[in-house]
Amino acid sequence: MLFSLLSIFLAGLLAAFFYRRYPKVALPVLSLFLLGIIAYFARFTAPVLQGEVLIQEVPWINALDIHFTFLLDGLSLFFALLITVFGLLILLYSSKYMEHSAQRGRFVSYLLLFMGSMLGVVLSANLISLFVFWELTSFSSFLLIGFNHRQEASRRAARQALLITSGGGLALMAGFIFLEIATGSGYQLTELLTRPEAVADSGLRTAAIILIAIGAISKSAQFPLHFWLPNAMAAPTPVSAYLHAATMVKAGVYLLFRLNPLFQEVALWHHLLGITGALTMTLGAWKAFQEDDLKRILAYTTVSALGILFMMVGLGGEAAVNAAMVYLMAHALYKGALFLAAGSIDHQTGSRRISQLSDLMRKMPATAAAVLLSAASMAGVLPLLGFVGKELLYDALYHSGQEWSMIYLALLFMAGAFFKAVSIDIVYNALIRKGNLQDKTIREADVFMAFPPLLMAAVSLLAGIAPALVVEPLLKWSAADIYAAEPSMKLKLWHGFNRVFLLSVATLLAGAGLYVLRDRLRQVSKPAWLDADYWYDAVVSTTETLAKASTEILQNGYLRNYIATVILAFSALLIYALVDGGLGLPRPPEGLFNGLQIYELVIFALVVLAVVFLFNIRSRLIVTATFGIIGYSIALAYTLFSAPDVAITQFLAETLTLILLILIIHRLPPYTLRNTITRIKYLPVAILFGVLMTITSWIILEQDKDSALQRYFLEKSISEGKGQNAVNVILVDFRALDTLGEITVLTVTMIGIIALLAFQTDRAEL
Amino acid sequence: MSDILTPFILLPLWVLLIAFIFCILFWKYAKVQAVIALTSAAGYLLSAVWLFLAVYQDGIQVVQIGNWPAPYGITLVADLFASIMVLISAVIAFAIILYSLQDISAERKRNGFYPVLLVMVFGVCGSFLTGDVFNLYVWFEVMLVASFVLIVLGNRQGQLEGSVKYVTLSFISSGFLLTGIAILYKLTGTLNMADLSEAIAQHPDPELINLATVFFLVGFGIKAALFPFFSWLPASYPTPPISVVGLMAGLLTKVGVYALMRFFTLLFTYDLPSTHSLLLVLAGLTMFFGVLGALAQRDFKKILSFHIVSQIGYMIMGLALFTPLAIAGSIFYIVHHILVKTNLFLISGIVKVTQGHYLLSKLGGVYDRYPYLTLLFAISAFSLAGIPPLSGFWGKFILAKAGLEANRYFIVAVSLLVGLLTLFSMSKIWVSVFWSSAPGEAKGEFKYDSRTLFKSHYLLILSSVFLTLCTLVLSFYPEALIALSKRTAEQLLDPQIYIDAVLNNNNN
Amino acid sequence: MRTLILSTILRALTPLFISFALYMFFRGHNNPGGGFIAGLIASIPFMLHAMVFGYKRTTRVFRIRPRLLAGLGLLLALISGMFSVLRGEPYLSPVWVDEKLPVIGKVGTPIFFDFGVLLVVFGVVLQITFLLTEE
Amino acid sequence: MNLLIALIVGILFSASLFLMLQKSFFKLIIGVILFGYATIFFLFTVGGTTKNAPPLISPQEASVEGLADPLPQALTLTAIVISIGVQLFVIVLLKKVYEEVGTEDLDDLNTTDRI
Repeated sequence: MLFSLLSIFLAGLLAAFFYRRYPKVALPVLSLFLLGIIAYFARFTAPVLQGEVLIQEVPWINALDIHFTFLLDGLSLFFALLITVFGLLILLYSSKYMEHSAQRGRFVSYLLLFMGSMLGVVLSANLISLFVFWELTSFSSFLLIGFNHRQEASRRAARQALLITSGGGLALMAGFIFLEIATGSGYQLTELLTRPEAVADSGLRTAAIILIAIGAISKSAQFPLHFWLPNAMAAPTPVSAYLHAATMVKAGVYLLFRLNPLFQEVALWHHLLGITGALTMTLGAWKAFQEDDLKRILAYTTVSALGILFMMVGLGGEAAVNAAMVYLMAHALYKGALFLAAGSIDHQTGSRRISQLSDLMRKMPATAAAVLLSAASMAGVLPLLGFVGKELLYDALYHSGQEWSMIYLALLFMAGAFFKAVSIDIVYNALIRKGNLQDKTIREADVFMAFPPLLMAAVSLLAGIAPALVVEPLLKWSAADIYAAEPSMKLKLWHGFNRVFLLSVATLLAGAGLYVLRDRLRQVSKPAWLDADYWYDAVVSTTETLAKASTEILQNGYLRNYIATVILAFSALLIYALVDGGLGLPRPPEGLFNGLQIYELVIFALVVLAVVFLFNIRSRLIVTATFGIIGYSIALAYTLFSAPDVAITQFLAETLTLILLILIIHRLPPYTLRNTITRIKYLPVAILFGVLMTITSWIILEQDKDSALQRYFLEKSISEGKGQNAVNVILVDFRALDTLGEITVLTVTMIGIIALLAFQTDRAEL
Repeated sequence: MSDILTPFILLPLWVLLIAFIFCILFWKYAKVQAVIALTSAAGYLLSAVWLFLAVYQDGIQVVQIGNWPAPYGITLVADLFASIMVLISAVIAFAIILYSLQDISAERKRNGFYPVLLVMVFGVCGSFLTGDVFNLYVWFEVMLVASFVLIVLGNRQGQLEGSVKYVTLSFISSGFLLTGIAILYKLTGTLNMADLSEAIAQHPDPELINLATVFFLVGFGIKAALFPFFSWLPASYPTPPISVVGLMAGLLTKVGVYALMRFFTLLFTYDLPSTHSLLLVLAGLTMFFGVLGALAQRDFKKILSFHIVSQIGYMIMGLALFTPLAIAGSIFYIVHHILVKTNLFLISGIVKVTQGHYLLSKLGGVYDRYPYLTLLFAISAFSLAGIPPLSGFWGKFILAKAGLEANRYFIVAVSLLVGLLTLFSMSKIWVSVFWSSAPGEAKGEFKYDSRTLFKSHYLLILSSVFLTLCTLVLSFYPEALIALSKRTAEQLLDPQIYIDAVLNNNNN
Repeated sequence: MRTLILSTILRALTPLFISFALYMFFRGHNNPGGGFIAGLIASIPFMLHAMVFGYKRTTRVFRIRPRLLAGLGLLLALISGMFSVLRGEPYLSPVWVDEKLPVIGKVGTPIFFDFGVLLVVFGVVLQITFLLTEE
Repeated sequence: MNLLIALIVGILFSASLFLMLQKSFFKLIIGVILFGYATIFFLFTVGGTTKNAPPLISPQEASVEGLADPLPQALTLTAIVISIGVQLFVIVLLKKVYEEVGTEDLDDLNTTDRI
């Protein structure tokens, strides 16, 4: 299985280079290749239908227990076939649809990247490899939504989708990590799913459920993160059909299905998903009803359908899962077909607004037939698969006996009515009505574009008529993997005249009613804040404002603020260390003046005087001189404290600095009078810092020192270092490496000064 | 034993210093200097590989400089962590020198660009290898003074202004370090890190050690650009040419991080709850405010500069969590970050070559015109943002796992949020520089097409490709580095190994 | 006139300062002094010269480029540590000649190392002064 | 005694910081240099304030008791030389900044931080 994935990625890479240059060869080769992949997976149907589960393990990152573990059971096989078959159809379709795009090579490449990633998601049995593929689907979706990257709307939609789905992905990752921590399963799904009790005992279950649900919600466009999906319609239509109707958005649902055995006993799981799904379903249906743009209608109905699937997982139980599985299949078929047909219509007529379309039944009969059948399936009309699905949904809700099921049922009824109204709208206005397209010459789409939707619609019909033959065998096993029990699905087209059927009929009538009232209902005014996009923009702009504000405070350009920040933060830490450590001042200063000599007081007085002088002078020369006094006083102190070498060095260094200062001082402009307030504004900071440093150094100086090193150096100086001046011996021998670094610094300084002074300033635009 | 080992540790340092000296001796001959620089970079890389292999196979390598036994002389120590850092610095130095051959103006090359670049790497390498706190200060200064020079080299107004801030804050940081060293010496009577580790562990008054800890935390914090000490970085990094920024972005702050990791695993572990909680808070604030800064910017280089700050937070987060996995995560993150961040700067330089700007609003159209450049950027940018399976994801993943295992939920939440904001910021660059059309496109302001760009600037692209390949290896085969990081983390968390290697090495 | 006097004084002072610097250097191992101090002292007469007469005249007198001196000094310091490596000891281990020389005292690699320091300081200070007086 | 030294250290730090927090680049530099002095002086004093006993060993006397600790002195020397390097550099930087930008007012030197 790994091999099949890798070959798809490789094909994607090659397509980027060769597809555009050799389309005549590339398309057939690619199609054959995908057929091969389909055949490869189809081969597994026989064992899987026996209830077998195939597992392949490929080690990857042993250090983290992350491997490519692939698992093929009913559920993954169903999705794998869905992905590959749709992928092939989409590829054929887009070979015509994107015929004139300059970047069709990239397009095909991204499409294959997506296909590989999506296959990876549904085949992975290791949570992290699943996550990797999961994020890759988001990323390839980003590239595909932004495919028409010269349009602002595409760029915005792409970025929005990426942020929402990746943000959800991060939550998902955390959830996965919790699951691993709870079970110690090394992220292996096969092991994890067998240990719901470990998850329950760990106390991490609630967090894991919420985090995983956020991931699934963002990916499957559930309220309140649903808005990226309608915006993603900026993508080329084949992409919408493939990613945003049939496969990628179902990844969230797939994940719920996959993890259902782990959580199916937990109330939170049911309520969270059920309520989210029900809300999304209702909202999506209502929004779909408002739209005129064919693609946006389809996008909102997709949101709504995904809501139904979430709701059914939330409802729980075998019947609900069976119904969800059938409905998922039905939805993929009709929605894929509708999208592709919408793309063809757009391609041929130049519009996809229903109000501007008409007469398509006559102009584009094949496409129109696909639309008709698929819309019927969406509306749940006999004898299509959509009808079978809807019946099962009603049935499951009606008989479930769960506390929320009647509310769900009522909402589903409403949503269903909207679906029907929308279907009527599409079929009547776009296909049948005689309108402004009547006199235009519009041709049927190319066979590559007309065939895929027609095929999907045909399957909808076929599967509706004989569900037990066409879809039940595989779906049964898929559903069984979700509730982790023996398969219990039995599909029939006709269940007889019972209450559920009556409900279906009632929905149809209600839908027709809604259609009639359509214009009036659409006029209901909608405040801006009801629009989720409004909130997205608000969050984005708030973040940017916040970023700007915080940066203007932190990075305000004033060096003295930076210095003050550093010093204040440092002072806070130091005060904390002093107080927390209970470090008071050392013993009362009675012995303060012990051994004090007049020289020391003189030095002290000199420093203090010089400092006082520094604080209030206007002339640079005097500042320099005062600074010199301080430097020489310190040199004096070194002499006093038995450090002749240091004293001489300090003396010479000070002199050198002074000479240099004086050399350049006369080039500077005179001081201008400064505002006293800015001058002394920071005085408290300076004093605080001084006080703290005084206390710290006093405390430290009062400590005793271990003198092992001192003795070693003094003793070995002559015998090993061959010198009587221990300081010099340390410098050139014991710690010569320091000195080597020191002279390197001096040399670099020299180069720096050469660079500063000799360089002809580079005035070119940086 | 030590006589055989000597060259292992010193070879990288020698190579760089000798190259530096010869560049000075051949001052007038920029071409000769370029040859010296490239040769020495290759030599440095080879010797770093050799050192790493030696450490990997035979354990910690130690050399007592001047044959004075520890703790009296200066000890150079190469443990796994140090040798990994030396190796990665060599990789970066090599790529940068390759890049600089075509990036740096002739005037800069004539005024000491190569020797200063080499000596900066020399300082960086020395900082990694030293086992003595005062010696560390000296290496830091070598590195810093060299970086001062690199920042001003060119004398543009921005460079001069940025360098004022950089120099001042760096000097303050060095002052704090020196004070901290003085305190440690007074309290323990030693400067050798291994010896200090033992002395601190046995010290009767940890409250006093706390004082030193504060000085080191702030001193290294400034160098590593932690919150709230990072202001110098965005002020100065965007000003010099790309080769310089790339090198600094990759290496300099990481030396601060390295020092923090060394000190807070080897020395200051006497009071984990307070010191490392403090680090954790700082880590969170650093990543958050760093990324906010990036969001506020509109200039390619400034955005990338703020991201450095933000990413430092992740590295410190691993240190602060202080579990083997977390430290391993930090190490992985450092390596990943150095590669990716340097590469992003290099790519921004190539983009600048095509259109002459760094301002996002004046850039565009790269996606259509330079597909290969786009690919290079995509790999690095989305790696930084943590899109799996690119290397940044593994770093973030390991840290998140470590954080959740340690029940530090809040910091993990912050780190994930910051990851999302990073993606936001990277996608902003992507959208405006790569996807949207360039304002000047219609006027034919592109100087090159994909082919002529490569022909005239092949070294820029090759060095970026080199780093990208490294990133890809890390992304698809992270196993090697993760396992190595884990081993390194175990070594770091058991200071006794280090202490034994240094102090018991005297006799043989 | 003034310059003549100054130049005469400087000419007389230069050897004096250099001998004093060498004195400080060689006594450095046993008494206060050493490479850094000696290097600074040695550079004083040339600094003065450059400050009084300007860059052009000084460089006419002082032929060798100071930055070369600095480079050579660094090289000397670097190499002085390598003798021990040849003998199988760690880098920078001192190697001493057994006999004592008159005036200078014991000779060993640390003395060369210190002389390297002297050269670096001398070269660096002169280079900076020359540059500053160039304009 | 120690208090006196501590006071000198503290006063030096205070003064240096005060100068650094002014608008003038020149004062900033003096402040930076003083900051270095304060640090180095503190580094020196941790070796103890022994009087009249420089670490010069006479070959005749075996005892080294009472001599000052040579190590902080050596470290101080290294630190002084290093900071001299940085000092020289910043002083020349001041000159160059004034030549290029025409001001030494730090408030006019913040274009690089503008968004």
